[in-house]
Amino acid sequence: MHSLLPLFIAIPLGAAFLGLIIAKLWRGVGGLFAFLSTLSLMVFSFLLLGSSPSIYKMGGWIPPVGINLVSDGLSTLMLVVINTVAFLAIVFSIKYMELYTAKPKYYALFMLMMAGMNGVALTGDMFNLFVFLEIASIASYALVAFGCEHEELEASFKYLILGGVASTLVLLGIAILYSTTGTLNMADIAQSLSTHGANKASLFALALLVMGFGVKGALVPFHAWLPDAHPSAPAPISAMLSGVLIKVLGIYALTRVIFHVFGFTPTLGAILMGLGGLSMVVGALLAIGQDDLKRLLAYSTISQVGYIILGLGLGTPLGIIGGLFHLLNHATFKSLLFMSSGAIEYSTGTRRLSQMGGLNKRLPVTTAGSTVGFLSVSGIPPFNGFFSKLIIIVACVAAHQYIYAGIAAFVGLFTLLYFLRVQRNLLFGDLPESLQGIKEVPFLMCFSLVVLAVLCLGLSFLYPLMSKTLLASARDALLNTSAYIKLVLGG
Amino acid sequence: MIVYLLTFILFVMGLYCLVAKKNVVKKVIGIVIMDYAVNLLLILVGYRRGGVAPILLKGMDRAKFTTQSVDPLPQALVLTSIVIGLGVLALMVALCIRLYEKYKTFDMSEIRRLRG
Amino acid sequence: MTKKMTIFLVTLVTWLLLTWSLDPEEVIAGVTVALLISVLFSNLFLSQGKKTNFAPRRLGWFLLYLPVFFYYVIKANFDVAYRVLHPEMPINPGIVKVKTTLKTQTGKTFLANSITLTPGTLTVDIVGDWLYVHWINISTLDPEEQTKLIVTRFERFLRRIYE
Amino acid sequence: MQGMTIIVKTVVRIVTSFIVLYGIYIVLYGHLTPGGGFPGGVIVAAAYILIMLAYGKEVALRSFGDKSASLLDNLGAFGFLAIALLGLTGGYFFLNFINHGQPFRLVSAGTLPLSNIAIGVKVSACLYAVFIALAIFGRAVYRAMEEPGKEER
Repeated sequence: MHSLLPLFIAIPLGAAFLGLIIAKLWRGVGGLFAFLSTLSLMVFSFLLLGSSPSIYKMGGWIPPVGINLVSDGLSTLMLVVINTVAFLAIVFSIKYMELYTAKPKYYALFMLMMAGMNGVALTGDMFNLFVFLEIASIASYALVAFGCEHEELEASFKYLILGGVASTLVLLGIAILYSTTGTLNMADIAQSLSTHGANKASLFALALLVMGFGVKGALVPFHAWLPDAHPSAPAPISAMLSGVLIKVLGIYALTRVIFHVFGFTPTLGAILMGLGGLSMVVGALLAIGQDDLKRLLAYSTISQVGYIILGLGLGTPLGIIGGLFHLLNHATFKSLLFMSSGAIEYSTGTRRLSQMGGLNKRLPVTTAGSTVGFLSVSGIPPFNGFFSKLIIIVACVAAHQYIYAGIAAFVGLFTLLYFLRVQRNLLFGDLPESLQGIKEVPFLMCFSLVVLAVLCLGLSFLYPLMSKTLLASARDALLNTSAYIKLVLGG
Repeated sequence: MIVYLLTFILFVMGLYCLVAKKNVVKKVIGIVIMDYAVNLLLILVGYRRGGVAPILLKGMDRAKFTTQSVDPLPQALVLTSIVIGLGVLALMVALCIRLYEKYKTFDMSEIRRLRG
Repeated sequence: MTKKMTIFLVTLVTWLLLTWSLDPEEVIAGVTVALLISVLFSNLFLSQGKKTNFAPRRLGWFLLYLPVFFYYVIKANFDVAYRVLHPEMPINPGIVKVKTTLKTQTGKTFLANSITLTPGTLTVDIVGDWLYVHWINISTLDPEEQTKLIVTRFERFLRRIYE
Repeated sequence: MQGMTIIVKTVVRIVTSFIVLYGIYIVLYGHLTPGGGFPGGVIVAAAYILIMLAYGKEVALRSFGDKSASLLDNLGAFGFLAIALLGLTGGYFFLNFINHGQPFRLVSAGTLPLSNIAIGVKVSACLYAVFIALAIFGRAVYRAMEEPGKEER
């Protein structure tokens, strides 16, 4: 299986560049290339499921010297999430992007972002992590500004400034880590830190890395860019940014660094839980007053990311399972919500809640999809959001963190409150005069929505299966640092 | 030690420029200053007093070379980081131009359509 | 075609000087690069050369020009140093307009650069046949005398080299 | 008359080919001496930017347009990826699969010179394309500066 690993980086890069070259002759080729490559990547990521952790040595160099790609349980989970959502987003954007010009460039940027994210999920080298982080970030800055209107440019500039600072902080942290340990390989750093103990410089580096990845992952003190950037992008990109990008660049990188490089300690767990609790509360409070549908969803993302961080910060096996399951669920339902908001925008031309109403008569598939998403995100029983939130709350109680359990339950209730408001404005009531002539969105867009909606329902029934395979291997990978070191350095 | 402190002062100067200035171009300059401060730190990490350049030329003693040369890895990293910084800079400048085109100003306090 | 040959030879010689080796691999690389450059830049390089650009007679004049030029530069250096060190600073700066009889662009450029490289005088602009020169000590107000002092001493050589 | 004065134009005309030569030299000798694809590519791009500054947009775009710049940009990137992928024939991504040859010779170090050439093409075309893009967008800014307050917010 390990020979597949470089393809996760090579295929999207090749599709990006080759697509741009051939698009000069035949304009429609970008979408085709993107479709084929994301499809193949999704298949490959499912092939990786269940295979044992493996390591790929780039160019045949042995790990502490060369760059290596590592696929353990956590990476596999991230790859599955990234590539599935990306495939559905590409299917969605084939029709949706007809609202925009310069489609080949859109697909090329999308593929570059994919390459960056897959690289972040796979790499075992600190500096390589930074490089892939920057590839994904730069592509996402450009994609946020893709519409080239006032709001998009402003949002992209804010995102760019904060993202640039975050990248600088990450690079500074990596520089300090290199100066203290003399190596860039994650496993090698972990080994060096565990034998010599963490000194003040490496703690400073850890603080810098937490800040940097915190900005990328929009944890609350560092969240200011997200509610501007995510709504401004085209809808499939919003789905990718909210559903996948902040998880890979923020949460995944943070957990990888904390669990595998520095080693998890209760203090770090407390910091993570504090950040998570703050994100949950602030995101939910800010979401309630929004009139713009996508902006509301963006604030909800902040709040839901808080749940994931809270679960991971608990450090107990159950908490980690809950956090990872919520990560998976959030990727499905938030992508579903952003895509259905895009579909609504495609049909109605607006995203103001106050200008909508009664859409369920005209847009049955879209509204059904968004309803499933709303129910899922607010934690209504048969849907997947309920189970992951429940697991996190139970894990909080089991770890004697009653305050956080209370916060999580309260925020879940709050989420239900603001999504009920959205639902009332969106679906029921009278259809405004201006929206009388709207039609259901094209088939390809409906396809993505339906698949994601089915996933939302299906993941909750698949949970017993997944908790033993996918999530369990990711949890074991996180908790067992020495196995990771042994895998990379070969004992 | 003092050189490390100086790079940190440079970094903080860039951060100050980023936070305190309202002009978007000055903010861009602030980010670039921060970037270069970090690059400088990376180069200093690999520095060795009295070391030789890490280039193997004809007729050099390999054992002596490995003990004397400065660490070449940070230099490669800095080159990569400079390239990435160049890409970000080009994107930022293009965005500044586009922002000016739309808003007719470089003042960040007037570029405020998104709020809430 | 002549232009292409000229640029090819010049770049090849530069390449050989740069690498300082006659290893066959490097010579082949040099020939390839020189071919590439001669194809790409032949329209740009030596755009006005109707006659052969590197005739031996011209090279000879160029070699003769160099010591003359350096003589004037050194002389002007002492002159400027004298003016700077003199307690009264006997300077009379200003911009004068002088006419050149050179016709080719390369000739005009070299004239302007020679004037600029000579301390005390500095070419500000060229408009048509007129050069605007900043001069540290305007000794005469007669335009013909000015032209003779600044331009003609170089022009004699440059005309033979470039025209 | 477009562009700058005769002095600048003539000097650029003479110097450009040597700048390009030096850039290519740095690219080709990247595995033997300091340098490589990125610095050499920047030098080559600088030569073209020099032409554009001295002679104006039209002359430079006629010899090397934005379309061909972006095409070369993508080709360079794709070439680099292809070299990395060809390593898979030897079993590893990025494997140096060509015979390494004698050290200190021009044809040595396997795929490194090829990668350097690909990066050089990519960087030079990309930087030039960035410059073109900024120069053309810059026009819009000048126009906006000339008529302030036309579009009220």
